[in-house]
Amino acid sequence: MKTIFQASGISKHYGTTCALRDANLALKAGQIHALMGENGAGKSTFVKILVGAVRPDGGEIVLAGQPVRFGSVRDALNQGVVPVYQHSTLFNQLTVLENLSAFGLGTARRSWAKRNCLDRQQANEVLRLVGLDVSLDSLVNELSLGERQLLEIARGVGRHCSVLILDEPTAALGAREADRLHETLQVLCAKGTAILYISHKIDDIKRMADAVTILRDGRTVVNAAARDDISAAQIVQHMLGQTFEPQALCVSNRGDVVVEAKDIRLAAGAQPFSLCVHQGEVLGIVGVAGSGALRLGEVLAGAASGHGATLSLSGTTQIINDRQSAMRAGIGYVPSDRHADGLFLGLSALKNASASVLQRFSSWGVLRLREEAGPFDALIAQFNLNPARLDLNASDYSGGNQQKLLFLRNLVLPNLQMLVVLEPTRGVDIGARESIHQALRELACSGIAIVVVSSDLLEVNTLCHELLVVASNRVVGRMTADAQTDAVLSMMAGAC
Amino acid sequence: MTTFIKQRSAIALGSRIGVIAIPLVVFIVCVLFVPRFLSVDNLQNVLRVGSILLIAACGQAAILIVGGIDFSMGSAVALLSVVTVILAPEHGVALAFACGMCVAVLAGLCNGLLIAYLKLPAFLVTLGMLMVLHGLASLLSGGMPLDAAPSPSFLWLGSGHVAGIPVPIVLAVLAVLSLHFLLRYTVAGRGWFLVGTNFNAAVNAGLPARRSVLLAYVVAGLFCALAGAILTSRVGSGQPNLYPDLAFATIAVCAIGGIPLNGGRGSAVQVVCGALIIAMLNNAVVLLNLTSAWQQLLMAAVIAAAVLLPQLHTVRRRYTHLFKGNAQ
Amino acid sequence: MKASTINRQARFLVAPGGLLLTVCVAGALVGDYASLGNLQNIGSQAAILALLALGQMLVMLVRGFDISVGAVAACSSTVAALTMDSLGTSSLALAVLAGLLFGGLNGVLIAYLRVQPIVATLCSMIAAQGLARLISDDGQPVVPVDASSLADLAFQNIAGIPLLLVPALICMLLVGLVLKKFTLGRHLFMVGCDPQAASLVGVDSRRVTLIAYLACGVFAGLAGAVLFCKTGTGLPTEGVSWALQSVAAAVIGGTALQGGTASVWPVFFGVLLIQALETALNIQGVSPFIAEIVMGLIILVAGGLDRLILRLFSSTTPYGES
Amino acid sequence: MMKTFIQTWRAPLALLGVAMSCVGSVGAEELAIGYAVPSLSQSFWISSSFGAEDEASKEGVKLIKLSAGGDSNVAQQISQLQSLIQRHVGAIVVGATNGDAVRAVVDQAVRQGIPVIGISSPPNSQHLASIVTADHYDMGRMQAECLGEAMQGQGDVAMLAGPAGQAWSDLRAQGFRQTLKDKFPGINVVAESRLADNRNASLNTTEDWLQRFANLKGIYSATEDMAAGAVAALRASGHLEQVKVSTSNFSPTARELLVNNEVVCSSVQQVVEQGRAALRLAVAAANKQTVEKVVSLPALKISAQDVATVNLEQVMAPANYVP
Repeated sequence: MKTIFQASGISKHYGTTCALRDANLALKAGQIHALMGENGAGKSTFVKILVGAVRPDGGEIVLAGQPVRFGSVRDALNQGVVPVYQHSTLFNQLTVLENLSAFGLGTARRSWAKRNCLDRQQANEVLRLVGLDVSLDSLVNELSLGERQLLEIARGVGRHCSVLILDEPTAALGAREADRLHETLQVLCAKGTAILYISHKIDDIKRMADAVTILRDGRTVVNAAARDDISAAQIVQHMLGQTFEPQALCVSNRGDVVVEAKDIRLAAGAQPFSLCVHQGEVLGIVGVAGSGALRLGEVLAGAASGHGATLSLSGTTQIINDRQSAMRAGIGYVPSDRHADGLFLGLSALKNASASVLQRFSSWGVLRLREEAGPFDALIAQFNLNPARLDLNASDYSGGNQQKLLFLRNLVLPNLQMLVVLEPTRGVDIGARESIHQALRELACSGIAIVVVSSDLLEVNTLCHELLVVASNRVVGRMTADAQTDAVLSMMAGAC
Repeated sequence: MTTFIKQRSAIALGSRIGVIAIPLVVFIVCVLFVPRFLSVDNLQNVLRVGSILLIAACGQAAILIVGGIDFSMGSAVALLSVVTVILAPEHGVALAFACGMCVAVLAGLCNGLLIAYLKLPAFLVTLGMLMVLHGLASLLSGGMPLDAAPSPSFLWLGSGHVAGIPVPIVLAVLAVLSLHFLLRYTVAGRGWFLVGTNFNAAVNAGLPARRSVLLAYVVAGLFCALAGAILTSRVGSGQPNLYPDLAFATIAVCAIGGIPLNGGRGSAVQVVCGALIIAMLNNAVVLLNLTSAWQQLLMAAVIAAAVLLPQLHTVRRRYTHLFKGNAQ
Repeated sequence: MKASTINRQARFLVAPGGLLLTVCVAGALVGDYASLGNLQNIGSQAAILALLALGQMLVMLVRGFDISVGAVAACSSTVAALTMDSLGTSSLALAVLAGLLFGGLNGVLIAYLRVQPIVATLCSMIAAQGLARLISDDGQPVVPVDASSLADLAFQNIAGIPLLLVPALICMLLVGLVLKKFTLGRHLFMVGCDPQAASLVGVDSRRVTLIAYLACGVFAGLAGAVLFCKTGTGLPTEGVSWALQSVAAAVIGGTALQGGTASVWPVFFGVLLIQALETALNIQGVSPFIAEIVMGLIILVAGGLDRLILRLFSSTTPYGES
Repeated sequence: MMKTFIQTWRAPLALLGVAMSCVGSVGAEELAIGYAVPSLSQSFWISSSFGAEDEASKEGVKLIKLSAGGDSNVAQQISQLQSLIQRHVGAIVVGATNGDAVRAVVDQAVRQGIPVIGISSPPNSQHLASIVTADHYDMGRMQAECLGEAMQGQGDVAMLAGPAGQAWSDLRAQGFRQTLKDKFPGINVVAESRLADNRNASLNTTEDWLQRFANLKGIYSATEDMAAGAVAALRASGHLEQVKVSTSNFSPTARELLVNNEVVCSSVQQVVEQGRAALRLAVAAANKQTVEKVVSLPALKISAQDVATVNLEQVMAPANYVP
């Protein structure tokens, strides 16, 4: 196999920060190549450079023996480098067909729109390839999240290309879809496409990647190691620059019922059910995207309507129907999409962290600014927040540290009784993931109820005392944490 | 990382100085090139005219920070003036002004309710309100300017003095101080920043986001009422066309001061700077005796310059590759 | 699926429905309101607003706005009138060119220099007003020596369609075709839905935004030319309220303020609705003050309908999460 | 069955009935006169529309009043005229926003057999049935004369000339400038503002002028509202004695200013009388009678002494009139 896409010595500065110093990568035709690294290691910048969305300051890219300079994504696309992005880049008001053809439309030279679209037969074929069963004429905002992710992948897969770059493609996929994706990628490989696969999931990588490249601190520390030459532990070590050992699960000291939720319907007309959360327990909720698992978390946090659900604190008859009353009752909440629903990106970290407890340092509506930072000093150290200060903009922190800010916000709630965390470590690097998990365990030990909703089964398994499996907008199973992974998986998949 | 932080705070400091620097430059240019600009009387004129704009702009700023916009201010002050002048002879000046100001606050409340609780787009609500309130003012006044009996008490707000300082300037200083206090030191002001930055996040953080939006419009109504009362007293009349483009003027003030229109950022200092620039400019073009055409062209150029200058460095960075590319 | 389809259609039905209602009610109250002649009349009256609203729709499609359209139209009409005597009919092309220049100014400020649309177009509005005053005698209407033939022509009908409306109709056909069939149209929708995503699939978002503003400027210039034909005069101080009216028409016609949703014909119906209502109020002799209040309420309600429909159907959207 | 039908549809049926009867009432041919003016927010047009409306009720014709909503809304006025043509009114009275711009549509009306009467600022058309006018040029001239005398022929004058592009303001300003030039060569016009067209803007502009022009002795104002703004500025800065103000139009505001000696004079049209005359002409023309080509009502110069003696009924609508 020959190297068809090679990037060497890539560097990129933003202001005085150095995102990439010396990044190297060599893709071979017909090979799946994994790119790994912690958040902040420069992965996303590197990917943006490879697909032409960002210009590098130095280094060179060679495609099929020819040095190239991509001025824009359009240039890259025209030369056969096709991206599948991590964040949704679909167009809600356009049809599935038009979205499938988005690359063709985007780079079009022909002015007649139809000429730049796939023909319907081709389009259906591509959809079948990734296992997506929707009409070509439906609008994207009629699709579920999982379907959207598949469509996003189909768009990349369906375009003939020499290099396919997938950024966290399985984040919103269930196990079955993920398997299917892997099969599809094998097919493409067989046709000679070089595939760059970016993922956090080590077992994913171990299962399917032919070679692994690891970035740390803007440098390539492992360059194209063959899969069998490197162990999972080694991968983690290279990513972190150190080793870590997973913490043992905290012993359950389940106490009284904290929150009682009755008549929850996850969709209008769905079957209602009830749920109790106890002091000191970590309750995990799993389900594939679109199953209603996230919705259940939102309902428990008071952030979404449960179609007639009543949520009450134990011992009181107080009905909680929005976030405001939920927060007053001591229910903390970390939403799944931290940029859209959690953070105030333009404001300082301190303002982000103190948003829920303005009352705590104010009297008669007047803030005592000197007291604002007080409660956070200890927590910053405990959480290993980096940079360890709160006067920077929230947007200046890496993903993991942004997630930590959201935890800080909830931990200072004066009467925290229950913390609902959706996707606690999505897009978060391993170091941050560990400190977040540790903090959740300690919280549970101190008697606070924790609800964790995650699509990452491994995470839920290491963290939770009890598991709820949600599929098709209802709870299909309830089991203790040591349950067989396979059983859970089949339950997640079986009902949907 | 540390150098990065240092540079960041340097930029922050730079932009903070920049905010004050632009009006200073305008002031110096005016002093140098505009005849008779630098006299106590004239500067008092500048400030008096600027103070009305400034007070109304304080309201607009609060709304912009919370992520909204208000086009209806011009009509609100018009309705206020008409109501005040109609009520003054029978119910006394104080009560008349109180009622008039209530009307303006009510208009703000209406805007706020429709926007925050019925989730209507601010742009359309305030646009519709602009027409409705103007129609009401015309209906009440019969379309014509109504004259107030020129009692000293009626004119005090607009042309009186407190300790030798014109009342509008005193009130403007108070308004700016209270806006500064609101934005920096109160839960309500903090709420505006949070809601304006990210409405969803504010809801999820358990903040009363809707109420926060409503409050911003009511507070803006208050500022607008104060500006309208001064204006009414100053012209001694109630008119449907009292200050038709007040809303645009205040938006321009905020834009020149550097307050972005997509919410979450802004400060009282920026409002002051924007208002001062516009007030000085308005005064200078008259003193220079420019024709109305050149007055407008100059105004457009200054707005553009004020908006573009602060982001010059980012623009240059964004397009350096063009020049680099050519060189290679 | 159905809910969203209804949602998609319903917002575009507001304007035609409102128009039908207005014509029926006014037709019942006023003698020959619903006659062909009066409908032609309404069409001819709507000619300028239709062009402006069309441009406004395009920039709103890419998440913008243009409050300079009225001033640009006035400035263009002045340009046309000034050059009429020396250039003849080609002065109309010059009017369009003037519009193009202002559209380009807006587009560059907004797309490439990242100035917010309201501020940028406020700026060019003031500049256009100033320029119009500058080239005319400080705002005096410009009367060319011979424009009477043009003005007489302006009130004719061809094939039952008012001549004044013809440019607007042609432009609407063109824009409709571009939005439906051309790659550029897809690009406009993509940028409107999500500008960043559009860049990431290879669309040059800034160029597309610039094109939208250029088109808006061209239509404003054309509106100026129509104004000149209609009045035979260059009117430098005209059009103060047109920008707001055009926004209202576009929104009533189902254009979403948050971008990404627009359709040509509903916008045209929105224009006709505003014009029909105004004509009805005029003919009935309703007090102009009350007429103003009614128009204000209509704009309020139009914004409300937009939201109401969204709310009615959003609770039943099929995907539970997000 | 029928009963339920009627019960369900009772309300709509009733409405329909009302609507039909309305149609019926319109159908009974009543002479309608269109009356289109630039703005019903100015005392001038309000007074004139009072005259027209009062006369219309005497004559028993229906008056359709239309306001373009501002001096610069030419296209709006053209649209309104189109509507009037479409409605086949008997005759149209037009106070033009711009005489040249509305010419085409006015010719259109005449071609359709609707006589058009110009009032005060008439359309610039050859085919008008009649013109009722006061001479705006003359009003400017009168201001120049009395202001010039008040200034004793010396000093600087600034002009609040009113909105640009309107026939009335342009003519008044022209008359003023020309007369000053001819009769008072010692007086200089040092500044002219066309942006300051309301009271607040006039007030601000006058304040600035007082700073700029030390030798300012007089201010011309196109309307009484602008004069009120100028006077407020003068009063506040104590310049009332030094700077004389002249104005045009008559209204409660103007009367107050005159009585207090704050303006030296106001040149006034017999506005109400114009409205009446225009309506009489319109009715006559609608009935195919021949009418006078030009009815010119002389402008009056009112100063403080005259206020008591002027027949206000001819120049101003009563205070309680709402158009």
